Amino acid sequence: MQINPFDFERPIAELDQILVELSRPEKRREAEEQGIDLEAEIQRVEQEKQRLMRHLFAHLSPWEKTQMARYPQRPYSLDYIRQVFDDFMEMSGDRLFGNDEAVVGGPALLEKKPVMVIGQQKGRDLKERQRRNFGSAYPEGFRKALRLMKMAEKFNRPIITLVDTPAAEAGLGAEERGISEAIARNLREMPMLAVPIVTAVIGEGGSGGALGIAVGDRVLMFEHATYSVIPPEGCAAILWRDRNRAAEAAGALKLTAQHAHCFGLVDEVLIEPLGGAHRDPMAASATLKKALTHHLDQLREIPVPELLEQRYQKFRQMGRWTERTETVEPE
Amino acid sequence: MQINPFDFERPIAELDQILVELSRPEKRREAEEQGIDLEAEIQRVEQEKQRLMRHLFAHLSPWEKTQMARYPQRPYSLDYIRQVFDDFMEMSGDRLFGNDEAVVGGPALLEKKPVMVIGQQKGRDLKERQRRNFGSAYPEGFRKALRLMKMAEKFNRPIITLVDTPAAEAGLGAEERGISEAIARNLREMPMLAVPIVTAVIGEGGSGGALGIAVGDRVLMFEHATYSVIPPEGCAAILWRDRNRAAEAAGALKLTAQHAHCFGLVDEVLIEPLGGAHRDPMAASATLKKALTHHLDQLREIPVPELLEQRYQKFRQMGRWTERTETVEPE
Amino acid sequence: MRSGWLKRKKAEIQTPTETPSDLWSTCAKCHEVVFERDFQRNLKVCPRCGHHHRLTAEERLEITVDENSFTEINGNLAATDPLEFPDYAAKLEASYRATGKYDGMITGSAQIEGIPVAVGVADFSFMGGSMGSVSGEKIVRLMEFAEQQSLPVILFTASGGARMHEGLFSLMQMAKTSAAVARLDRSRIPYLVVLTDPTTAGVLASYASLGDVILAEAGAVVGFAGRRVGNQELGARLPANFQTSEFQLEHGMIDRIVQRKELRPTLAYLLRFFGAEVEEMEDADQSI
Amino acid sequence: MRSGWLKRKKAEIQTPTETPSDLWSTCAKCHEVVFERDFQRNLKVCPRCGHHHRLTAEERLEITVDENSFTEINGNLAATDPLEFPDYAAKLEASYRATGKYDGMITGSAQIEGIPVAVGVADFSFMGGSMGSVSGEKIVRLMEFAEQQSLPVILFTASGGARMHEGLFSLMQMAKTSAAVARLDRSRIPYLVVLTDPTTAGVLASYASLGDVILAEAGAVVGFAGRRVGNQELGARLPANFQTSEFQLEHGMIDRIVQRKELRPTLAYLLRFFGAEVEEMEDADQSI
Ligand SMILES: [Zn+2]
Ligand SMILES: [Zn+2]
Repeated sequence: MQINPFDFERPIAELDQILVELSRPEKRREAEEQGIDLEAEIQRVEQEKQRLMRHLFAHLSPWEKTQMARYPQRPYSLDYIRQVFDDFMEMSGDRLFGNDEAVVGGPALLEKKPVMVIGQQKGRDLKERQRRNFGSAYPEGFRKALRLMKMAEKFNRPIITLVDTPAAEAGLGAEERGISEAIARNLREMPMLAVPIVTAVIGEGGSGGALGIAVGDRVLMFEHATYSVIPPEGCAAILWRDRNRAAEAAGALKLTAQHAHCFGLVDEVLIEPLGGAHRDPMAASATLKKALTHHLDQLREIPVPELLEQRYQKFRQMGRWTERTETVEPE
Repeated sequence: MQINPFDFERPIAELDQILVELSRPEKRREAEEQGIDLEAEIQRVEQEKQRLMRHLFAHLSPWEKTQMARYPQRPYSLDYIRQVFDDFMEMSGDRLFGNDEAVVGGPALLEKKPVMVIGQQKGRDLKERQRRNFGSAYPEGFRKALRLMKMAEKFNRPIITLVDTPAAEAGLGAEERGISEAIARNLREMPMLAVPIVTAVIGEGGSGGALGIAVGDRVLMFEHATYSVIPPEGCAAILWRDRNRAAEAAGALKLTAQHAHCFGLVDEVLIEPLGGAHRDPMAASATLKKALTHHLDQLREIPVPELLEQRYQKFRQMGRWTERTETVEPE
Repeated sequence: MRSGWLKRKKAEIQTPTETPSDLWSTCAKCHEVVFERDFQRNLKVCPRCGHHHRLTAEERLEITVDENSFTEINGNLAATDPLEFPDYAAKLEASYRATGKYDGMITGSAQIEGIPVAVGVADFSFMGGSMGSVSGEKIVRLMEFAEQQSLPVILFTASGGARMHEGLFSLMQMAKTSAAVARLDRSRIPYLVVLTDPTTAGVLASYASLGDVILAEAGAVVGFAGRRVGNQELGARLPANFQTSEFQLEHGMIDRIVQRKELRPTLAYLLRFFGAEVEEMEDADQSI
Repeated sequence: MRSGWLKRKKAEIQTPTETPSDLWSTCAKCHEVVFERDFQRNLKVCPRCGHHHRLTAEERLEITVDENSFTEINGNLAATDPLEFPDYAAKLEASYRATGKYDGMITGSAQIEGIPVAVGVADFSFMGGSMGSVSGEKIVRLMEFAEQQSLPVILFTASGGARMHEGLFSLMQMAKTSAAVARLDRSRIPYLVVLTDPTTAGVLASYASLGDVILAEAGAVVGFAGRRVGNQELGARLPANFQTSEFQLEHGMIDRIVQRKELRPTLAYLLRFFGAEVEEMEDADQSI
């Protein structure tokens, strides 16, 4: 896969370029003539590259993470579904209005055990992107997801949701068909579903659109994924009336997996292959598979009433507040 | 209210005309001059009219009943709701797509007891008829009805449904939004609602559109209402490729309240004021109120599991079949 | 029905009498002329245009359930004429003679890839698959049987709607069958529906729309009111695929459109997935 | 909040200081100049165009609940600055001083026409009614209190959305409050929502859309994304009433649009109707 480097990746790209140079036959001839140990040189540059990458990707800024999370060659839900699960059979429709292709879902096997998997799906090329509305679900997408979750509950199959959306669709059609109602209903129903739910934020966790399928017993998040109440551009526009200050806003919003984990809002950060999931989708899938299996195995052991109580309390305790003793009087 | 007579009412209209004649001042003068006992004459004609009406309306053909059921001045759901219930508060919307005005519903009091009342509503003038789609509900109408029924169940309030529809809407929009699904879902949900349900067919019981809100513990039917699997015109068109033979089809379909009662498909026939509900809506309302109260009082006494078992068995036993012992071989 | 049609049918397919009309079939849609043997091998799907031709209940069972696994129940239920509806009794008799069965809805127990199921198949050739008291009763009995035995239910639908010759009795079959689905639902018995050509009106507006999963054969007519009704009302505004499987998929009403040859493995997979007993599943082959 | 504002507020209304700006109000919509006294008597609804002006939480409680029946709970919860978000701490301090309260969501117990309720009122004047951790926590505590006490819950919503200054914490309030609604729902506690101007974004996409009955004040802005966002995207195609109570009614999302003066009797009627204890109800007067 051809990877187009981000700005912050330029030093890596430069080393890659040097490595290409060093591998050229003329270079080899030249080195032999001059008695230079080319292999050692290559090895040195490789090591330097590894060191640089480890450093770079361990210290990405929130805005760089945002770019990683949105990276167009990043694995999407269906890529993970193909790698992680067997025998996925896609189910369509909300039984009310339509079939929203920004959400995919259906029965599948995870390590031979039946599960219901549901994911938000962006498109790879322009045509697919339009068909899937860039991963922004309409009300029918959330309602399809809920239908499948209820189906899973009915037959006692655990639910896995994969989050990857810039935001819920917010245009006229979505408003007409009740995008708010659809998200709200999922938020009310998911806490009561009597089967384990594991959610993984694999790319963009875009506010209510993400949360609408993310009320899980466990919420996992890939290392370079983001999860935010508002896109940094929108935040910058509101705060400073300047969408170009998005990088600053991303920092202020602390939208990274590491922050979410520190805040106790996300249970586990899934380490990506060095340089990001898109550089080695198979490895990223293996990580996801291991984590999903691990958490599901744990959750299956919990009796349902306790599971629901834990799920409630998990979200119940989210938030930070204090108690003030003094009275405040208006000026 | 000005009543436009049907063909079969012409003899009554003629007697009405005579009565008008007899009441004219000139007639009175004339009678006094000629020593005729006008009062006795009027009384005689009145009695004749009553006798004729009793005879006529007791022997209406199925097609005449169809005309009565569709009569544009017949009381509609909201007329009965106003007369039978107190403090009706209309609720709107299916929380999914729209608010279908072919269905009205909301909390109300019946003899001071809280109930949920839901009715199919035709329009009185052209504008209202269009707004209410002539009483033909879209999917959103059935979904609104179900939402209100679930609300009633949640708060343990009995449900009363009033049926009056030519049919469910069947155009492109209805098909797109799942008219079949909407009716089917109601048919699956109503048998499980853990509160008493009383249904009254007040006018036209138009096939699936009627049944979609009519799975009641008691199904009542006004004397001149109809309830049919297909409109007689449609039946005639299919059977004889001639919509004009609708009267014949109405007879074949046995779509009257009396037949439905004989077949055990309807629990009680509500006697209408002489000449039809539209001649005395107050009296018809009083009849309905008494019947609804009576049946609800009975149903409230039944424990819920038994109520649901009885409701299931009621519909379970509908149908007529036989067992054949001989084997049939294809020719 | 009650006399070994499965074998008889198979024999017919394997050794057609060698007359021209037996040797060749013509596609009802594209009019391609196909070798009858190829047509049968392709499960009556046109090899050229993919049109799925209607199957009889026997043919459907043959290509769906494990060999010799089907046992019919309630096959001797037959209609009465409660309305004394014009010509109904005669039509029934003619249908009996033409089809060799007493009703278009054939129900029973069977196995699919070894999984026991309760199965019902509607035969459109029996009075247009119309739902009267017998169809309704047989469906309800099948569902009650399935609930007692904890068997998943599969229904293949095909219907022009309610059987008007039975008037309000036939309308009530919508309520009756849907109430039975409600009980299956409560008992968490898997209920799979396969919509086949054509599934319309009262059947679509009751049990056919209530499957946990709803599959549809490609190109099947699936709609509430007859397409002619729609056409008359709305004219040119109607989309080309109005009231087909594809239209219903687009509008969120069905889960998947399935090619006929994929139907058996698809059903088997879903049965395994939903099966209450199943805890571990083997990966199926890639045919799904 | 904690110091008798109800009485103070009333005193203000009854004896306005007689300066021109106190004597007159100008309608924010039609710009009609109205006697302040008439404006107050008309519950801040413009007598000319019917525009429902925003109310503070105190004003809302005053016109809704029985006199002196309101007892606030959790009024001392205040925000922290978990993200150390630019200027958030300063904004909070300014809001405390401007409004005399620690959060825009005021919750407590009260009575309406003698019926005990748990009630929450959002005050848009406190940081645009944005939902942060404190609003979420207060709503959940109110609902848990209501569940324990078997009190119906009434929420008056008004919000620009989530409070971005609290980042993901504020997003999670949507899940947290909706989970609390789920528990009310399970316990069959009536939950009534009144959407007031404006109710948008994260609040509309959580507890505001989950009432057993959803009422809305006439003309209120009610929508998911800000209207400006919509406008930019779609231009002239938007209907005139886009993202108003009226638009939402038309699209099936709310039960009734209520004039402000009808709100109290409407709520009282619904409370009586849903009230678990009620077996017989007296007819209300015809004002409903
Ligand atoms: Zn063909
Ligand atoms: Zn004004």
